[in-house]
Amino acid sequence: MAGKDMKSNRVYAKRVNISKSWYKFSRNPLSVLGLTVLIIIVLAAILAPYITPYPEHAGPYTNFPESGQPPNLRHFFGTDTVGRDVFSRVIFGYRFSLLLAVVVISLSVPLGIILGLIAGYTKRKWLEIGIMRITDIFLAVPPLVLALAITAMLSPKLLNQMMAISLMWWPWYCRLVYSVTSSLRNEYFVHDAELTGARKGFIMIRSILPNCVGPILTKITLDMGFVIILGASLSFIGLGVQPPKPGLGTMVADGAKRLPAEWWMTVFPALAIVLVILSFNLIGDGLRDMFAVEEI
Amino acid sequence: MHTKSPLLEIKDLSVSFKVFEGDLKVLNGVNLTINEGEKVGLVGETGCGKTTTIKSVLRVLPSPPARITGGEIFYRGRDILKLKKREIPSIRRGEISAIFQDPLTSLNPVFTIGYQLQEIIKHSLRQQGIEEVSKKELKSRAASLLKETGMPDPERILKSYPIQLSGGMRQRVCISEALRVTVKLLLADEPTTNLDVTIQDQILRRLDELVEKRGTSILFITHSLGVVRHLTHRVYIMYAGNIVETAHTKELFSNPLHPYTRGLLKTVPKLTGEGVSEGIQGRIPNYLNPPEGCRFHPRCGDKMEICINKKPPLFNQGENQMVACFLYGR
Amino acid sequence: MNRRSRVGKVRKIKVTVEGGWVFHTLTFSLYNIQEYSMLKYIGLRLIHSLFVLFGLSLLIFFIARVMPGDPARVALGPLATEEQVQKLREEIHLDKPFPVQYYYWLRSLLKGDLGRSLYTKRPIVKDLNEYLPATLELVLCSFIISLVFGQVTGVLAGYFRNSWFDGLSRLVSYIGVATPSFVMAIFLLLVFSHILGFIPAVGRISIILRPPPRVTGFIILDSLIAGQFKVALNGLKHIILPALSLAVAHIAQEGRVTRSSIVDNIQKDYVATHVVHGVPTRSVIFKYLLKPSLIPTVSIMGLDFAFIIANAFLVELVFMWPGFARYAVTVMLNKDLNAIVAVVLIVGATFAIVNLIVDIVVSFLDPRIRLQRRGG
Amino acid sequence: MKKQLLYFLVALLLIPSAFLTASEREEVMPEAENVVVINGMPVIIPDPGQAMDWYDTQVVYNLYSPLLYPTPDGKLRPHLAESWEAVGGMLDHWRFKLRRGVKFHDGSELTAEDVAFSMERLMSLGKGYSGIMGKVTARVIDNYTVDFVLAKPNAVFPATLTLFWPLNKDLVLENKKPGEYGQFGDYAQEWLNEHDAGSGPYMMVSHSPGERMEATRFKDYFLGWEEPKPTEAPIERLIFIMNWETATLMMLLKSQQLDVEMNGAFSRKTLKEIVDTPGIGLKRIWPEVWTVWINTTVPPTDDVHFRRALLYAYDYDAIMEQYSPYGAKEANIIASGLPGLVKVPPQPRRQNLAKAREELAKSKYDPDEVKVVFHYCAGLEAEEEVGLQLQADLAKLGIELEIAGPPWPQYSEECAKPETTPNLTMFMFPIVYPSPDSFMNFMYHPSNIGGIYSAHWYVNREYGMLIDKARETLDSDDRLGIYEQLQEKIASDALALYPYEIPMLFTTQDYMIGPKEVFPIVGPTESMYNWRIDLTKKP
Repeated sequence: MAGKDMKSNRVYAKRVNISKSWYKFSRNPLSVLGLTVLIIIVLAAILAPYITPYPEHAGPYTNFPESGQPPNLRHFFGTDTVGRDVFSRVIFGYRFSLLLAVVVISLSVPLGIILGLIAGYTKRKWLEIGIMRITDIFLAVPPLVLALAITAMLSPKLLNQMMAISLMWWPWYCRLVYSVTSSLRNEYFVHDAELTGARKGFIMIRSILPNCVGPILTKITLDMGFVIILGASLSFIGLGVQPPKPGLGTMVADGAKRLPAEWWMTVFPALAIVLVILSFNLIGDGLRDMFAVEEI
Repeated sequence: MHTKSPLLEIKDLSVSFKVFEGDLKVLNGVNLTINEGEKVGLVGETGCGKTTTIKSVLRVLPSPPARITGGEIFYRGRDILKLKKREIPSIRRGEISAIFQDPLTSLNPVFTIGYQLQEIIKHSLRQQGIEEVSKKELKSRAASLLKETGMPDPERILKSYPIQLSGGMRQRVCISEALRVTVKLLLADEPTTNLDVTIQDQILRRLDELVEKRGTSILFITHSLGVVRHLTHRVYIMYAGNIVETAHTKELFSNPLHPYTRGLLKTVPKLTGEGVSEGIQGRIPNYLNPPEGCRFHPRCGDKMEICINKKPPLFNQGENQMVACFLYGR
Repeated sequence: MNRRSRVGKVRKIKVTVEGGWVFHTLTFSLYNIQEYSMLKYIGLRLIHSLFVLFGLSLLIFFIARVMPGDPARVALGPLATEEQVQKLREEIHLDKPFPVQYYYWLRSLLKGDLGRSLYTKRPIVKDLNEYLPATLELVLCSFIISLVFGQVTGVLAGYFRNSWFDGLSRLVSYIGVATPSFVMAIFLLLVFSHILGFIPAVGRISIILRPPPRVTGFIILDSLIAGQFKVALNGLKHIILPALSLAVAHIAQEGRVTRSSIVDNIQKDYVATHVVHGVPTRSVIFKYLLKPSLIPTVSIMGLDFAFIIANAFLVELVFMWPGFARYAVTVMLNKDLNAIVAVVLIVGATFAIVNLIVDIVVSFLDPRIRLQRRGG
Repeated sequence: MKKQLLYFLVALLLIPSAFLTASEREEVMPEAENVVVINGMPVIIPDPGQAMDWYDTQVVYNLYSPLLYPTPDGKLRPHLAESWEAVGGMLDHWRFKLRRGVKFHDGSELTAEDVAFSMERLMSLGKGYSGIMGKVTARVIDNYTVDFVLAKPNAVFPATLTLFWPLNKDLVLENKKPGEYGQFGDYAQEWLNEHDAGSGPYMMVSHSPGERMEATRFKDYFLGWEEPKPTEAPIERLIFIMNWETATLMMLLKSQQLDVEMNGAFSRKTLKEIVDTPGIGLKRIWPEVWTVWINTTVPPTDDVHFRRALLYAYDYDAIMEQYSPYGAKEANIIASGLPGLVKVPPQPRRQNLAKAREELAKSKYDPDEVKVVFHYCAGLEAEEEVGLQLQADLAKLGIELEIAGPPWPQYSEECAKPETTPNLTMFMFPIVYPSPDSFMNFMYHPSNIGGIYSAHWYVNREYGMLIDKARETLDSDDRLGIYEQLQEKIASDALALYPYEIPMLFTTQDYMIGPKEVFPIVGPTESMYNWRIDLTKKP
């Protein structure tokens, strides 16, 4: 411990060495499995129109004579109550889930980081207090509850769902970055940079931000899973992707009406949700090993 | 001054740690004897296997990854390594005790000093057949123990948490814990390394007094030759899992034989925790693939051909001195 | 230090990833517990919570206000005439500007009145009184389940680390964490109720049983008080599946945190000290090891509790649990403005109180937090 | 030691699972014989002054008695009132003679005082079905005679009184709370949520809204309980539960924990499962007209030719065939079971693509350039099916149909304004009171346009005049004539697509006998007075 402290007070974040990082990551075979599964899922979702057996089933389509078929060779996951192929719909469902996760993360993370850096770095107390008190308000209730309230008050659409969840998500990052920033605020390397006359933005981005990269990346990976859960939960209530577009949560809710006789309508979409979240979590574990995220 | 009957006898103890890359052969046939009432020092660089040795004696080696691959440890004629699990606590409660290196971490942070101390006293008393002890009795015993170690205001200390005490005070608590009853053998693992020098001195004196008073044998583990010189009768020098030399303290300091010991003595009194800086070149070897033969040979100024291939046994040199070096025998 | 103290100090930031779960243990508190007497500390925290809840109500009110839609029309249904709708609009001040609406709401709140629900057409206080106990019963039950099972598996997995049990618990934890509670609910329902037919699927007690007279609102407790053991047992059976589906993820989570904390602590010198000084193994594990290991587990409990409440929103729907969470979802879907504000505030208040309790409990468990001198 | 501990703790973990194996069945044995469990909707408001949804009406028909009762063929018969007349032939002044000896649940007798008070209460509250009746003033003539004076002449007024259930005045006033209605306080609105003040065949025992309502048989019900056959028994105890999860309901039905299910929103698959399951079956109750409103104010459906093209393009038989085993048949502008129904020729009832193309050619829109939006209520699969079918059919004309199913609150709100109402919106309409007016007035009268009952937004003064004229016509045959004329006009304006009409389907256990009478309107059929239990079949 003593030696580590003595070495320097400079940036702790190491330069990212890709092959070394990969080595650390790949030491956990489960993480590699998770990454593989995720890559397959993402590719399948992107290429859905080309690889699913019945791409037209992802939209409005009926074929009553074919409805309610148990899983078979033509329909791997069976068909639903109006005769649509559940497998094709699950793959298309991934599209909406992943899209949701990506949009939410790419909206909320930059916002959270910027506000967190500002709040942590600024010398204006009112700004710091203001930003942090606002995050308090958003963090005062579980994200699902507030997202549910907001989506319900807006009309139920994927877009609104994205907005509501993003609104719930930035405070986590804001607080994370804020706490790192404010703890580094008075470190020597920050003072050094200030003395050399670097601009504030430069200091925040070049000196402080690299220290947050590890936890942020790990958190993003795991949050992807969380956001997908949240999205599925909302669409389970009927506040997500609107039918006849396939949302995984909606499919679970619709299929649940036909339990237990036609179990495949529920079980496969449900397993699909579990699978994608599981793979994100496994990757998150690998990233943790990679960045060795410990107490900051 | 002290009887010659051995209290603890370690014979050819070998311990290895299994890690992902292979086996770390940390102890490589350690031989060590402590007689009743004797004060013995065990000196070596950081990482040479001192702590592993006493952990083996106490049977607290984390296993896995550690594995005892050979040897015996006789305590009053019984092999500790062959004891059944349920027989061990009786030895721990009344026979052998220990003080660890870091007083900061060896006290449980979430219980009061009094609670921890009293529970330990209670179990040790039970071992001696004293079943029911009143709380008051326990408390006064604890307080008097603390007082013995020179602690001011023991009543208050008993109610405190470790975090509220300074390092020196904590180490006094550790000593109280270790000497709660009259034990036969005390293993003290660098008890003062993390304290500042003035306090080190106070505590060592106090510890010495207590041990003398009780007639307890003590094994001092340290990397400080200064401490050894003042407090022990006999010294073992350890290098990379081997005992390289043993002698009466005075003889050792006047006539060091092993090249390592000689190098070690040259560094006195500037010894720090950062390895041997002046006397000996190089670092302690990698335990994964330790050098064949004498483990010291890569750093040795006097190395011979035989040293590379053959592990030297302990050669008797005079009455009380033994050395593991081919310079002194074949 | 001085600069920060006005703003609040980040006591501990920890982003731990364990068994696929990220713990946002961003225990941020405005006030350092060691700076104040306990009473003063509680007081300050409560005031802070009040401020947050005030902001929250403003936020919800604002969002509800800028959203399109006419709650009065939704409430009265399709057969209502325009006059009926207009009358209701005036009654609930929907025709007034936002600040005036908020003022009216705040004024009646100070009188302990949360307004009327447009959906149930009753005072919201009455609704809450009716539905809240059912949810609390469920949440507490699953909280206890997750606590007990999480601790036991965590301690076992930590103590027997790298054994088959540890591997099994890791596997279960991955799956538990990756399964949303509503999916878990459906799976449990499918297996235990539909396929095996073991456990009743819906409601708090069987349909034809009459609920016991209300004392606490917790059916199991109430029926025990009334001496109706059959009803109590029936209630217990009904609560198992929903409570379990809420608990599984948290069993997994708490199990992993406890495990890693045990593994952390078991290598600490003080454990060896206890062992070497002859303290029996049982005491070492269940006293000296467990107490410090509990600290991280307890400190994530507030968040756990919040997540259980949030997940109850879906699980109650699946199991038709006539509780607060199902009520909350229904009023949200029905744009019942007053009720939405009320349910969000109730969740926020519960969360704040639970967090406060957790912080106090942690400070008692961990003298390092309680006794550390400032600036250390 | 270590191993033992491990095994012990693992065993400890497994103990709770012993719970899972205990059987449910023995515990559910009824405490009293003849319990009927009925499924309803989330929150029931069992107050005649506030009841509005059909779920409320179903419950109210059990707890209260209406002034007049419908007949199975859609006419009126005496109930609390023995006879009624328009005073001096004036359609705005009606006199009702009350039946003597009718007892409320507390044993007191129903008088004109109670009836008049109940009407005043309904009017003052301005909730529930008050809108249907218009402005009414009540006057007590003597103990058993009451006069109602209307603001506008209304020949249909007696029919709307099937939705008027007198309350016990003394009981209501005893239980009022302070409120905005002066001396009447809150008119006991709160109290009546959890109690009843009625004279119906059942008395409320307990009600926790959103959860459960329980009622027991009222032995002094004024129509009397006929001596049951030895193998039959009247229903002693009613328990209404609120649950709408299909899978759960099916499980409750199959395990005989649920005797009557009258929520009725099952999908075709589930219906088939019910028919195939021994021990339970379907009962056909009041008819519902499945209606797809066409918004006439937004493009492209503001063009009558375009609308007609839609009507000709839809393949009526495709879905109707699927439902014909359950009683589906061709739908009309008003529900069957009402007098005065005409099968109007202009309304298309078969797919005719040639005609559809012809109409499309006449319209001002190019099919390639327009998009039609279809909304249905989330979760109603049968409605979605219609949309999907229509989508496939319109595709043949090159018209794109967009389908979405928003949840009910959003859906009904969309329909509150013409510009937010989608081109096509789908609903099911039952008959509320036994008169064609039940369909006409709320769907086509210019003063009522808007909302789900008239999401076509078509304002036609002539419709209004005809509806008013019918209301002013005393002679019922003349009145029906006017309605027939009206239906023809409506059909030619192509305001709605009617996929089919299907009776409301209740799922019942085979040991339920009933309903003795099937009424075309919502409510009376569900009065459990109308049902019995077959003791030979009940296990």
